[in-house]
Amino acid sequence: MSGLIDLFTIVAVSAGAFFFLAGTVGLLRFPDALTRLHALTKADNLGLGLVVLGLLPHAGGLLAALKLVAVWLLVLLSGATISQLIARVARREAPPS
Amino acid sequence: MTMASLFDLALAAAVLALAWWTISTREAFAAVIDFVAYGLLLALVWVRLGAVDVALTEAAIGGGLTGGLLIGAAARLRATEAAAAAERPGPAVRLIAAVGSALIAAGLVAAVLSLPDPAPTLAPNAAANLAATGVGNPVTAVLMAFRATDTVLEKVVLLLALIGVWSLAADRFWGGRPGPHHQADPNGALAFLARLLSPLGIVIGAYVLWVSADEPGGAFQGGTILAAMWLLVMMAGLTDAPPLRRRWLRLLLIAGPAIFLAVGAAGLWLAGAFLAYPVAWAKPLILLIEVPMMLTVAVTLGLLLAGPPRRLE
Amino acid sequence: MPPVASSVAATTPAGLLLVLVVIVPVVGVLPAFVCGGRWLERITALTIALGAGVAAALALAVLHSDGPLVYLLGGWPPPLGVALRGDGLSAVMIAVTALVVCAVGVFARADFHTPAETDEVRAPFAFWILLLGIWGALNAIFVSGDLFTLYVGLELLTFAAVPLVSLDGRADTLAAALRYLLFALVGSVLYLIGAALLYGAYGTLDILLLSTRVHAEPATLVAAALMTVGLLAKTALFPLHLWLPPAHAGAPAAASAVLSALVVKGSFFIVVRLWFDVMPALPGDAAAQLLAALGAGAILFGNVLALRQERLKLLVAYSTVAQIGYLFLMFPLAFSPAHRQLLGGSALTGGMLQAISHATAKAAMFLAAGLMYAALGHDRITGLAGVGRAVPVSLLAFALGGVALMGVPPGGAYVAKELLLHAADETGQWWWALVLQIGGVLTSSYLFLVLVHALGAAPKPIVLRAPIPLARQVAALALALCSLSLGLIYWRAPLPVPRGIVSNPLTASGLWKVLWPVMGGAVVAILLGRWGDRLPRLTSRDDAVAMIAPARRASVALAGTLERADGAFRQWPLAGLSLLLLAIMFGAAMLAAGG
Amino acid sequence: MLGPAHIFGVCGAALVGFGLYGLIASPAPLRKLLAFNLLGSGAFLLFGVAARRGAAAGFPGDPIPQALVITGLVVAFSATGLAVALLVRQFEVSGASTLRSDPPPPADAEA
Repeated sequence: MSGLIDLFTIVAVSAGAFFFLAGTVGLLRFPDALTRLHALTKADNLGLGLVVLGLLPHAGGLLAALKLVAVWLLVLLSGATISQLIARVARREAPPS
Repeated sequence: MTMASLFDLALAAAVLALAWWTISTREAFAAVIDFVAYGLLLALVWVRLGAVDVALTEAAIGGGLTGGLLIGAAARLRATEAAAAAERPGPAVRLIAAVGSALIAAGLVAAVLSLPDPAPTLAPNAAANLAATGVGNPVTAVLMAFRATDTVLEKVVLLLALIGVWSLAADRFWGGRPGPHHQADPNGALAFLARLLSPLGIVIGAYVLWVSADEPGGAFQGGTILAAMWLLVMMAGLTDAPPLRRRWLRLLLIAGPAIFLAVGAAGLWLAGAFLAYPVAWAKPLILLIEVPMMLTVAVTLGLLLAGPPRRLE
Repeated sequence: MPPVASSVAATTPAGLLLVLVVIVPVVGVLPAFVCGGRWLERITALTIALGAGVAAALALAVLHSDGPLVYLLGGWPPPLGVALRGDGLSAVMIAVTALVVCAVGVFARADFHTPAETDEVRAPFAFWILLLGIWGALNAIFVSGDLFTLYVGLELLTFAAVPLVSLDGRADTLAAALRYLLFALVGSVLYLIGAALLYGAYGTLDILLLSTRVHAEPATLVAAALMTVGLLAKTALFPLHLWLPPAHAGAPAAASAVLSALVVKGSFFIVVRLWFDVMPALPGDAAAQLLAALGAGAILFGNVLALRQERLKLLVAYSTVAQIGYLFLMFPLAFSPAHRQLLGGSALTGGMLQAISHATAKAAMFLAAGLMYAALGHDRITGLAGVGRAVPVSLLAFALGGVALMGVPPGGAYVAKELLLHAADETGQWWWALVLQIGGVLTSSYLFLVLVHALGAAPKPIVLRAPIPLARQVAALALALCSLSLGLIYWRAPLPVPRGIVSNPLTASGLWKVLWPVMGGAVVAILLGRWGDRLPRLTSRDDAVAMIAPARRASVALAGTLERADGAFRQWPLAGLSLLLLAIMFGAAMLAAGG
Repeated sequence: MLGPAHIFGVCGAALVGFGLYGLIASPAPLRKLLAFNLLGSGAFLLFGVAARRGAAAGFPGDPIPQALVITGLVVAFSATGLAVALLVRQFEVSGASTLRSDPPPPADAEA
């Protein structure tokens, strides 16, 4: 049983790490601010979600698990807001043609 | 070499790389962003050093508030960067500076590696006296009991730094409100975030203080979170910074050190020494000090970021 | 009660005074901050009176106690807790600080008051609170028995002092404040690094415990070198003085007096604690000689640059650069080759006496310079003619302050000089005696220059810019008289002055000792000073002027070289390099002594 | 045995070196302030190393130096706040941000 849980953790955290990697590559390679934001937020939200999911079985208690989920939700919330704000500034400075 | 050592080495390398970028990047704004990332990685270093209380403080201060302060400054001073580049010292000065700094760093490395083994430590001493303070977190015990003197003085340092910042105001704005008035869209994303996050942040701040008796946390870390929430609400335009002449504001700004000193003085009668607590009452008294201290820290930090008064209404 | 098991120390009777002397100014800050406005001024006045009383009580208690006073804060004995300790050095510094704060408090009431039609004004609000902050910080430094508490006190001192520099909000004073802050911050981090190493090596930061544990090993020596250099940067010892002249000259007069007289003494005091109390056997002779060599450089540069200034306040500021140099001459003189360590004998007494004499005299000079500025609307030295008639008491205060610094009996500086000369003689270090004598000549030279200008007849009658209340002039005069009478006090326990060292100034040789620096100073002033159009009138005969002209040209050229060198040292990159170099040199010197 | 105390001790010493270099080589005051913060964190890491080496009595580190670092961080933040306010004010008043030492201002009050 614990072997299966460990396998689940490894798979989920690795998948999360892959999304982080993909998001970072997108941040570096995409041409303008909006597409970079797209790459970053999508990949990070999903990546962090998978990492948190993978860690949940190891949280050692309901309260700790809830804290982990809360971390993910908070990052989702602030990430969404910040990318909105950045996108607005990006559009103001270089309006889409 | 173990996995842990490999991780530590990679972490140290990343910290040093970010530190070097912070110094060598051409643009000040980029350097500040590097510094924020550096602060967050440093928090990880503190976890690896077994100092979770410090890690919380570093993340809140080094990555958070200092970053916010410096980003604002970099944005305002952008116009001066070309002139600054012209003042760059010549290669000879830079070379000597590099050699000198490297020598001093080498001396430090030698000193650190020569520290005695086993290391001298006060941990057993602190553990033996922990019960008398009523708290379980040794760092809180040091800050609030064993070395309470430093903590009181540090709060006075914060207050004087704030007065120093205020003293830079133009005379006509004295007593007025700090910073610009943020006119934000009440239905915009930032206002949404502020409405949703600030109640949550206040709960988290109070939680960080509450658990500090036995787990990592503390009045300062909690106060930093509260300050961040206050700044967010102000930036979202949901509330304005208060005029600095307000009596309640000034009372809040001194509440922490005042109550700390009052309890300290009471210790003269109750426990036979200034800043001493009677054992039975130690924990409630420490909490009595920490709650106003958190509020004072929150308001002081928020106002330090807001800057000197610059408008009357 | 927490267990008090350690035999290190226990709270002594009257130890509570140590707490009060720190807490009273700090407690005064809090209601003053909340109430603001005119209430702030009342609360500050009350706090100053109260604090002065506590300081006097503390000085008396130390005088009448056998050993140092001790207070264990929170009842926790070191190394876990923090102890306050008050010895003779602390008591003397605390008493003089209280004296200067009182005089500045009287002086500043006219400059920093809230006008009737307003509730609260920026400058008075900041000034009074920062003054109390500086006071509390200094007292904390003077009684702290723990290296980290000293660090917090040092930072408190810096944060209270820096805003005073830029109180008028002009661009140049803001730049001066920024330079001051950044350089001081570097200094305190270097100090902090040393504290970290000492904790890592010995597991305590308590001064008394460290003194029994330290021995020469890499961590300790690196720590000592970095801490020393960091503190020197905060003390503005040449060549790390880049921030001092603009900061001290640009601040309002009352603030300049506090900054120059007291604030630089805070970090100096910690150097003394470090070298004499924490690790007297570690630095060794070479490092002590290096420290005094920097002091000699400060005396040469500071005095010559003072003589070359156009503005009176800058002259006084450069005089501080020179006087800081004097404070460091005592270190090699206190080194005993037989014991291979620093011993607190007559050299230490002389050095500390010099520190307190300078504190009172320099405060008097800055206050008097401020009054002359207020009276004339400028402080150009060549435009001072007639000021002696317009504000005679201020000029008298300035002159007596200068005379006290020169080392004229019965001034404290005179006794200090005698003690240091005696120590130089005893240890066979004639070169530091020479520096002391040259310093005396140079000090009298700029006083001579200012007095000749100020006592000259004005081309047209001076119209006072503002009435100068007598109370303000008397505050300055009182400080100058204090400095001048410090030598009369029979120094008992706090600063033991051995009998028989101080010679009777009323004999022929005693008079000669006073007279020759004055005459030498006059010659130097004639050769080096800025005279405007006044030099020809100084000597009535044309051929005399013609005779000294070549000598004057040569010496002015020499002074020009020093001025250019000073200008270079005061640029940030060179000052930074000096800092690194000094840290390395001190490290090497200590390593050589320890190895 | 290569423990975290060794690795981060060397790291802290290197940070001190970086900070000192940056303080001299960067001309802009804001960059000097950043360098000061690097320097400060290097100093704090040395305390952290002392704390880690002193792990005993069931604590992961000696709590005394850890508490000292927290106090130090607060002081360093206060310093940064004051310095930023000075920087911004200097820019507002003079339009420049520099530490160059210029000749002293004219002596006349009316100038």
